[in-house]
Amino acid sequence: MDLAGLSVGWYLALSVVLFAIGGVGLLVRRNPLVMFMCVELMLNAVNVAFVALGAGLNDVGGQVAVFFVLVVAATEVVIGLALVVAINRRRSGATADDVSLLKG
Amino acid sequence: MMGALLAQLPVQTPDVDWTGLLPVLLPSAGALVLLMVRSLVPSRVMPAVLDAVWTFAVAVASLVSVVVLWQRDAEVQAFGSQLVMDGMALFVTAVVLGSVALVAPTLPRYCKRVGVASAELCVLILLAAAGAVVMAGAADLIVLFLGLETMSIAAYVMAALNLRRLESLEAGLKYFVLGAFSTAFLLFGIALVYGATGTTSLDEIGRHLDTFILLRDGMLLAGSAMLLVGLGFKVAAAPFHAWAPDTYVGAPTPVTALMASAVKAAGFAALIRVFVEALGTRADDWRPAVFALACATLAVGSVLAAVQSDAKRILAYSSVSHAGFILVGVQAASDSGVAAVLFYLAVYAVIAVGSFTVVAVLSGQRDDRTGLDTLAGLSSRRPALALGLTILLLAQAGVPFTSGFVAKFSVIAAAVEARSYWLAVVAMVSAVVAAFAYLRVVVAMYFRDSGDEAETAAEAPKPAIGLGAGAVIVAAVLFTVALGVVPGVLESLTSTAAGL
Amino acid sequence: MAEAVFAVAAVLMLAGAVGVVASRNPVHAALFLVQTLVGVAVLFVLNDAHFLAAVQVVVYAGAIVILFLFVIMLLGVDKAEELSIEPIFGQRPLAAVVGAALVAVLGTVVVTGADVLTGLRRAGGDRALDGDATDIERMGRVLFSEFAFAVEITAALLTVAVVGAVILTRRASRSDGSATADTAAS
Amino acid sequence: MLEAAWLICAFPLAGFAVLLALGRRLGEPRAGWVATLAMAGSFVCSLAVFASLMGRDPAERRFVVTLFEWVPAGDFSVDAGLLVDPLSVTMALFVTGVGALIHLYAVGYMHGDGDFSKFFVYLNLFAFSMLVLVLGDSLALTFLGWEGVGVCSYLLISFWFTDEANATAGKKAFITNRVGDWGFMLAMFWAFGALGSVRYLDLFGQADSLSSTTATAIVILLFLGAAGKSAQLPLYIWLPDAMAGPTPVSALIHAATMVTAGVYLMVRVNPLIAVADAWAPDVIAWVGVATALFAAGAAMAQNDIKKVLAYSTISQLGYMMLAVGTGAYVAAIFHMVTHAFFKALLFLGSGSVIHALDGDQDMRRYGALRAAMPVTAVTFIVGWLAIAGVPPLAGFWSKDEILAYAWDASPALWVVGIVTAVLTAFYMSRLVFMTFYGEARYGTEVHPHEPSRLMTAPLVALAAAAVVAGGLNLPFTKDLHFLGAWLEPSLFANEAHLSLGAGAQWLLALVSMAGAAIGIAGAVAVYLQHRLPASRVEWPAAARAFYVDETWTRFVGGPGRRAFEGVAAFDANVVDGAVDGVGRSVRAGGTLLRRVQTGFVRSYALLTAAGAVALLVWFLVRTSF
Amino acid sequence: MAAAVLASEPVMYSSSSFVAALTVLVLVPAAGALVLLAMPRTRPDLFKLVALAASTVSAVLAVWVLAEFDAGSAASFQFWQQYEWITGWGVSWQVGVDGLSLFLVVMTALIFPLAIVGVDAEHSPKPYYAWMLVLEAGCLGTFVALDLIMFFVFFEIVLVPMYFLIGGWGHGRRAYAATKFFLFTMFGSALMLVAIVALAFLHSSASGAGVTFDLTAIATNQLLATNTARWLFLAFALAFAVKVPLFPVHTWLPDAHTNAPTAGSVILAAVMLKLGTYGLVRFGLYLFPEASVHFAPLMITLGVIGIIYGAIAAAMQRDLKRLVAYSSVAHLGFIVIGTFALNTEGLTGGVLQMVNHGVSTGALFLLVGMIYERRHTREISELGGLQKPAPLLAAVFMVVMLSSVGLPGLNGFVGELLVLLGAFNAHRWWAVVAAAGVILAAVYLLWAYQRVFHGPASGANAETPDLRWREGLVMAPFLAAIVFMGVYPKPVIDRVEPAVDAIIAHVEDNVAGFAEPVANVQPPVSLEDLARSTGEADHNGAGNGAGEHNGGYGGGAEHGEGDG
Repeated sequence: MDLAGLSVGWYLALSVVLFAIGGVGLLVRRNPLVMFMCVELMLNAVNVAFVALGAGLNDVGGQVAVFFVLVVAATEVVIGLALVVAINRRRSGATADDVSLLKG
Repeated sequence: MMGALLAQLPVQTPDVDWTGLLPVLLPSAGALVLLMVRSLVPSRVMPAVLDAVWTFAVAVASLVSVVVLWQRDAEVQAFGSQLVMDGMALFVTAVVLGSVALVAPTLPRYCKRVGVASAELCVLILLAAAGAVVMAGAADLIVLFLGLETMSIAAYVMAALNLRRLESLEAGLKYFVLGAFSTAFLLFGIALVYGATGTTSLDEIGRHLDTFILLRDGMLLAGSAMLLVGLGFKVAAAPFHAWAPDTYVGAPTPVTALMASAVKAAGFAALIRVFVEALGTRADDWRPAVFALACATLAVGSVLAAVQSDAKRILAYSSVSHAGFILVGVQAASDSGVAAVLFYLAVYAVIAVGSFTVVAVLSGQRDDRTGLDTLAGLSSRRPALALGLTILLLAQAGVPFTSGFVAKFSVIAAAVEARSYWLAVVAMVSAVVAAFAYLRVVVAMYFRDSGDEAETAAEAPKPAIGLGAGAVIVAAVLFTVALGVVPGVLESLTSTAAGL
Repeated sequence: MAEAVFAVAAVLMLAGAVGVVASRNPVHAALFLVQTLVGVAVLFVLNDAHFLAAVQVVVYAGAIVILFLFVIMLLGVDKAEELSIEPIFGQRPLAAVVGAALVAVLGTVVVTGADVLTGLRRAGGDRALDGDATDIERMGRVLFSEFAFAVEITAALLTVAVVGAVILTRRASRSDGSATADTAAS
Repeated sequence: MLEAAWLICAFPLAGFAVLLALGRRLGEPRAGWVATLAMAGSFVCSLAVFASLMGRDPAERRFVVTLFEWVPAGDFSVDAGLLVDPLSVTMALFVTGVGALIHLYAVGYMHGDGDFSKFFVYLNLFAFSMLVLVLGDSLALTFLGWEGVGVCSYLLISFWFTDEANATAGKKAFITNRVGDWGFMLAMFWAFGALGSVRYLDLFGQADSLSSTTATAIVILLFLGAAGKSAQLPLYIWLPDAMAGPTPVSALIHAATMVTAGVYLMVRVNPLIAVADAWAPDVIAWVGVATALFAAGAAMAQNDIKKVLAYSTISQLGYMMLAVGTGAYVAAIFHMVTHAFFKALLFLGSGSVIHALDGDQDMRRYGALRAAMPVTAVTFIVGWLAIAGVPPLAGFWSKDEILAYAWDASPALWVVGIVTAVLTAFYMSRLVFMTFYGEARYGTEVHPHEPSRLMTAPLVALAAAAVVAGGLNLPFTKDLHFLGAWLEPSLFANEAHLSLGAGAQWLLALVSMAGAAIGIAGAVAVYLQHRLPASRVEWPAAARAFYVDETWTRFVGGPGRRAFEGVAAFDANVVDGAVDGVGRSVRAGGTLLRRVQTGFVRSYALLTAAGAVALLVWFLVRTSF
Repeated sequence: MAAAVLASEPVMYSSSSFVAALTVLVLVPAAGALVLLAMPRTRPDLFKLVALAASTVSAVLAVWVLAEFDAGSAASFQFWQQYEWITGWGVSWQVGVDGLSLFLVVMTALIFPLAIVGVDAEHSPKPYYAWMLVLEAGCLGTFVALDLIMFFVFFEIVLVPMYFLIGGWGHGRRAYAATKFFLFTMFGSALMLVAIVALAFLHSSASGAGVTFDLTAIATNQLLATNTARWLFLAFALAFAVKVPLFPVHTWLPDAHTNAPTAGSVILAAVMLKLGTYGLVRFGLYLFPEASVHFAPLMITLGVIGIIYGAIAAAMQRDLKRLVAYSSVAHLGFIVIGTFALNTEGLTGGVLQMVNHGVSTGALFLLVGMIYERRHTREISELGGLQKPAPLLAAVFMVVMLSSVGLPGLNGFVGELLVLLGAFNAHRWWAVVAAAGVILAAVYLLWAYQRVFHGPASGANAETPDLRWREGLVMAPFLAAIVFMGVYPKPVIDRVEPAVDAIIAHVEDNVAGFAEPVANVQPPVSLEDLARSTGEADHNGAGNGAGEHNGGYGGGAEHGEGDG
C-alpha cells in the first residue's frame, strides 16, 4: 500500500508533538474538564501513532488497538465526568488545585 | 444475510478452555448476577450482608477453580493466545482472589457504619478482580491494557465511593487523573513496542527479540520506558507513586486494602509479563532503570513513612516501600526473582489486608479516625487487636518468624544471586528506616504515658471489631506467623509458579 | 497531494490541541478538541483507516465531546479560567521543560527508528492491510478471532463504567445511612 | 613439713571464712581471738617450715608446692603453687609474727567498735593475701596476693566509711596502686611473651636468655608496680592518706608488711635485675634515695602523729629501694625486717597515745605523756632510737649496711642517704619530744592513761625485737652474716659484693652515728630547749609535702576531670549526636520530601512526566541508533 | 562432600542420651510464652510460676548438657541435630554446642530463671513474662544455631521482646530508648543478611553444589576470593559491632540500659551483648579467617578505644545504671581484643570473659535494680551512705564490683589476664593501652561505690532496707560463680580451649603465612634442677607442671586438625 510518499516518521513526530501538548496541557490547566480533554489529546496522539505504525507494518493490529483505545477513552471520560459531577455537588466549581486536602 | 456473510468470510474463532477461563468468568459473572439481583430484588428482601457473602463465595469459588487449574501441569491456554493461565498467572490470580476473599467479610459492618453502597462496591470489587486476573494472564499487550483499565477504572470509582467524604472524592479524582495520564504513557509505550516488533503479543515480542538482534532499538527501548512508566504507576513505584499515599488515605479503608494487595499484585504480574518474560532478552537495558526505580521507591516510601503521623498514611507509604522491595525481585530478572516477587506479593497482600482492616475497624463513622492518636492506648483497650496489628507491623518491618522476613529474605536472595548487592543493601537499610515508622505505631499503641492513656481510654470506647473483621485479622495474623515459621509451603508453590 | 492533506490536517490538529490547552473557556476548549479530533480522523483516512475515521468522528467528536459540553453546562463551570496565574510554584516552566524534553527524546527515537518498520512489514494474511478485504471486514475478522477475548473484556470495562457513573452521580442522600441504606436499613 | 606449707596460708583463710560466716554471732572479743589464733597458727606453721628448710642443705632450700592448676590456657599455665625458699619464708615469718602481735593489739584497740568482727574478717583476709603474695610461685600468683592486699588495704582504710575522707583515702590508695599494677601486669605479659612462663623458677632459669632490653623493660615495669605498692615517688601519695584507717591497720599494712611487698618483689626478681641494663638498678636506687629524702623532709613538719610515721615509713621504704638498686638485697630484707619491728612498734605506740587522748592525732596538743603512759613511752623511745640509727639497736645495723652499699655504688647516693638519716633522727626526736616530753598541751577534760595489757604486750614484744633484731646480720665477720647466708639460695649470687675495707666501713658507721647524734641534738635544741622557734625548721612547704600531692590532686580534679568530662560530652554530643543526627536527617529528608507531596494533582502529574522523561533519557542512552 | 564431612563430624551420643536436648532447650521457653498467652487474665498469680517453670526446665536441661558434654572433644559440635527447614533455599534447623557456646548457653539458661525470680513485673505481668520467655528462646537459639539463616533469625528476633520490655516496662525515655535500640541493632544486622545470602550464593557457585547456609560447610571449604571475603566480613562485623557494642556504634547501649527494667538490663548486659562477641568468633573468625587476620588491627583498635573511652565515659555518668552500661562498653572491648589477638590465650580469655561479664554485670544490674527499688532513684548524687543501713547489700555489691574491676581471685581477672596476655603477644602496644583500662575500671567503680555506699547516710538513704531473703538467694549463685570462676576456672577453660584451639588452627590453616602470635615458648628447663632438692619436689613439679598441660594442648591441636 502506498504511504502517499510520507514516511511513518512524520506521523510519529506529529503524534509525539500532540502527546506532548496534551501532557503539558494537563500539567498547566486547573479545570478538571479541560484536563480530561488534554488526556483525550494524548490518547489521540497514541491513536495516530498506532494507525501510522500499523500502516508502516502493513498490519491491522494498529487499527485494532485504536479501536480499543476508543472504548477505553469513552469509559474514562464517563468516569471522569461522573467524578467531576460528584465533586461539584460537594464543592461547586472546584478546580483540580482545590482538591488538595490530602498531602504530605 | 448474516449467515451468508459468515459463510462467505469464515471467522476463525479461537479455542476457549472454559475451565481455564473460570477465574475470569466467575468474578465477572458474579458481579453481573449481583448487579442484576440487586436491581430487581427489593432491598427489604435481601439484607446487605448478602452482598459480601456473595462476593466471598464468588472469590472462594474462583479460588477453587484456580486450585483445579493448578493441578494441571501444563499451562492453560484459556482463550487462544490472549489469556494464558500459567503458573505465575494462577498464583497472582490466587493472590488477587484471596485478597478479595479476605476483604469481603469486613465489608458489611464497614459499609453500614460509613455509609458506602455495599452492593455496588461488591460489584466493582468483583469486576476489578476480573480485570486483575486478566492482567495476570494476559498474553497480549492489548489484553493486558484492557484488563488494567477494567481494574483501574473500578478502582477509581471505589476510591471515590465514600461520597460523603470529600477526601474520598479527592482520592478518586487524583487517582483517576494520574491514572489516565499514565495510561496514555502506557499506550504510547504499547504503540512503540508494537512498532518495534510488529506485534502486541507478548509471546511473539519475546520470540522476536530472542531471534533478532535489533540494529536500531530506539523505538523498542523508548516503548519499554513508557511501559515502565505506565506499569510503575500501577505498582506505585517512585516517582510515579505520588497518587498512592493520597489515594490510600482518602479511599474507603477496605478499598485501600484491596489497592495495596490485589491491584499491586496485578500490576507486578503485568510488570513481570512484560519485562521479565517478553523483554527478558533486553534485561541489560531495563535492569538499571528498575534498579533506580527500586532505590527511589524504597527511599521515598520508607523515609516518608517515617515522618507521617497518620496510621493509614504510614501504611500507605510503607506500601510504596514494599513496592520497592518487590521491584528488587523484578530487577533480578530471573526465575528466582519472579518466585521472590510472587512470594512477596502473597505475603504482603495478606499483611496489607490485615493491617488496613485493623485501621478500618478503628476508623470511626466517617472512616477518618486514622491518626496515630486514635491508636493511643489500644494495647489496654483491645490487647488482642493491638497484638495483631503489632505482629503485622513487625512482619512489614521484616522481623524473623513472620512471613515478612521470609519475603524480604527471598527478594534479597534473588537480588544477591543476580549480583545486585547494592540494591540489596539499599533495600535492607530502607527497611530499617521503615521500621521506624512501624515502631511509631507500636509506640502509640503500647508506650503512651499512663496519664493520657487513661484519658483516651476513658474517652474512646472500645472499638467494635465485628465477626468478619475479627476473623480476617486473626486469619491474616495466623498466616503471617505460620508462614514465618514454616515458609517452605509457599516457597515451593512460588518456585513452581515461577517455573523454577 | 497526500503531503498537503497531511500538512493541513497536522496544522489543524496541532492548532486545535494548542487551542484546548490555551482557551480560557472550557466550552471553547471542547470545540478546539473537536477540531483536533477531526484532524486525527483525516490522518486516519490518509492511512486508509476509514472505519476508524468514521468512529473517530461519530464517537469522539460526536458523543464524547457532547458529553463534555453537557457536563460543562450542567455544572455551570463554563466560566473562564484565569490562565495568567499559576498557583503552583514552578509548574509552568517545569511543564514546558518536561514537554520539550519529551518531544526531543521521543522525537529522536521515533523519527530515527521509524524505518525499522519496513523490515517487519507483514506479507499477506488476515492482518495484512494490503489484502483484498475492506478495512471494516479486516478489522471485524481480527477482532472476532485474535482479539475476541479483548472485545469481551470491554464488556466488563463498560459495565464498570456504567456502574461507576451511576454510583458516583447518585446523591449521597442521608447522613447516617448508606447509599444502599434503603436496602440495609430494612 | 614443707609440703604442708600451704597451711601457712590456710590458717588466715580459714579464719577469714569462719569470721565471714559466724563473725557477727561470735561477737566481741571472740572474733578477735579467732583471728589472732589464725595468725598465730600461721606463724607456728611458718616456724615449722623455716625449721625444716633450715634442716636442708642450703642448695636445696627451694621447694614448690603445687596445689592445683589455676589458669591453664594455651601456653599460659599458672598453678596455684607455693614457692618455699629462704626469702619467702623470711617474709612469711615476720608477716605472721608481726601480724599476730598486731592482731592481738587490735583486739584491744577495736574494743567497742560496731563492726568489730568485720575488722578481723578484713585483717585475716589481708594476712592470707599477703602470704599468697609472698609465697606464690609465679608472678601471677604474687599478683593475686598483690591485688588482694590492695583490696584489703582499701577496705581497711575506708573502714570507718561514714567519714567521706576515709572513703576517699581508701579509694585513692587502691587507684594509685592500680597504676603500679598496670606496670606489674605488663611486666608479667612481657615475661610470658619472652620466656613463655610466669613461674619464678622458669623465669630465673632462663633469665640468661633474655635480651637486656627485655629484661630492663620487665624490671622497670615491675618497679613501677613496686613503686605503687611501696609508696615510692611519685606514687607515694596514697600512703599518708591511708593513715585514715584504724591504727593497727597502719601498723600492719602500711608500715610492716604490705608496703614492703614492692621491695620484696624487687628482691625476688633479682635474677632479672642482674640481666637488665645497668641503668635499671640505678633508677631504682635513685628513686629510692630521692623518696627517702623527700619523705624525711616532709616528715619534719607534720603535726599529725600518724602522718609523721607515714612519711617516715615512706622514707624508710626509700632506703630499702636504695638497697635493692645497689644490689644490697640482703640489706634490703634486713632493713625490711628491722623496720617492720620498730615501725610497727611506733605505730602501735602512737595508737596507744591516740587512744589515750580520745582520738586526737595532733601532736601540738600532746606533751608530757611519759608519766601517764610509762610502758608506751619506754617502748616508743626504743623504737625511736632504733629508727634514728642509734647503735646497737636494730635500725642502726640495717641502715648502716644500706649506706655502706650506697657508698660503694656511688658516694652521691650515700650523701643523700646520710642527710636523710640526719633528718630522720631529727623528726623522730621531734615526735618523741612533742609527745612524751615538754608540758602537757592537751585539754583538762582528757585523762591519758596506759592502755590494757592486751595492747601493751605487743608493744613490749616488738620493742624487744627492735632491740635485738640487729643481731640477725652483723657486719663484723662473714660468720655473723646470718641473714645473708640464709638468703643466699634466693639471690643466685646476685648480691653485690662490698668492696669497702673494714676500716672504711667503720668510718662510714661513725659518720652515720654522728648524723644520728646531730639529728637528735638538733631536735633537743628546738623542741626541748627551745633555742630556736619550731617555725624556723618546720617549713610550710614541708608541712604540705612539697605540694606533690596537691599538684596531683589539682591535676586530677582540674585538667584531668575536664578531659574526662570532655570525653563524656563528646560521647553524648558527637558520637550519640551523630546517631541522633542520622535519625534527624532522615526525618529532615522526609520533611523535605513531603514538600514534593504537595497534594496538587498537577504536581504529581509533573513528577510522573519528569520521571517518564528521565526513564526515556536512560533508555535513549542505551539505544543504538 | 562438605555435607558428608559435616554429618560425620559432630559427636553423636548413644541413644540413651537425649539428642534433641538443644532443640527442646530453645523451644521450651517459647512454648512457655504461648502457654502464658493462652492463660486467662484472671490468674495473675500463675504467670510468674509458669515463666519460672519454663525457664527452669531450660536451665535444668542446660546443666544436663553441661554435665554430659564431652570435654575431650569440645572442639566438635555436640548434641548436634539437623532438620530441613526451608528446603528450597537450603535453610536448615541445625543446632549444636561446642566449647565456645557451651558456657554461654548454660549462663543464659541459668540467668533467665534468676532474673525472673529476682525481679517482679511492675505491671502487666502476663505480657512481661511472655516476652521474657520469648527473649530466652531467642538468645538460646542464637547460641546453638549452626545454620547462618537460623542464626540470623534468632539474632534478629531477640530485638522484639527486648524492645517491648524496654518500652513497656522501662522508665524515663523508654519509648526513645526502645526505638533507638531496635533500629540501631536492626541497622547493624541489615547488611549482615545481605552478606549471609551473598556468602551462601558465592559459596554455592564456587563449590558447584546447591545453596547451603550450613556454617560448617561454608567455613571449612573457604572458597571465597580474598577481597569478597573481606567485604562480607565487614558486613558481619558491623552487625556484631553494633551488638557488642564497639566504639563508635555503642550509643544505643547506655540509653537502652538506663531505661530498661531491671531484668531487661540484666539480660541485655549478661546475654545479649554476647550475641555480638560470640558472633565475632563463630561467624567472624570461623567463616572469614583471612579477613579476620586482615582486620584484626582495626578491630583491636576499636576494642582498645572502647576500653578507654567507655571507662572514661562511665566515670562521668551521674546515673548509676548508665555508669554500669558504659562499663559494659569497656569490658566488651576486652573481649574483642582478646578475640582478635588470634591466639589461644586471648581467645580463651575472650570466651571466658563473655561468661564472666555476663555474671558480673548481670549481678551488678540486679543490684542497681534493688537500689532503685528501694530508693526510686538511680542518680548517684541522691544516694550515699547506703552501707550503714544495708551492709549486706553493700558487701554483695562490693564483691560484684571487685569482680568487675578484675580483682584476682574473682572471675573477672582470669578473663582479663588471658585477654591482655594474648593481646600483648599479638599487638603489644595496644595491650599496653588496654591494660590501662584496668586502672580506669577501678576509678569509676570505686568512685561510684564511694558515692553510693560510703559517707554519711541521710534522709531516705538512712532508711534503706537491707537485702531480703529472696534477693539474697538470687544473688548467691552469682557470687558463687564469681568466686568459683576466679579460683578454679580450669573446668571451664578445659572445655573452652579445645574449641579455641580448633578455631585458631582453622585460621592458621586457611591464612597463608599466619602463625598464631604466641609467646616465645621454650622447653621448661627452668630451675627444676635447682628445685629438685628432694624426690618429692621433683615429683610435684613434673606432675603438675608442664607434663599434664602439654597433654591437654596436644589434644586441642588434634581437634583443630579434625575441624580444619
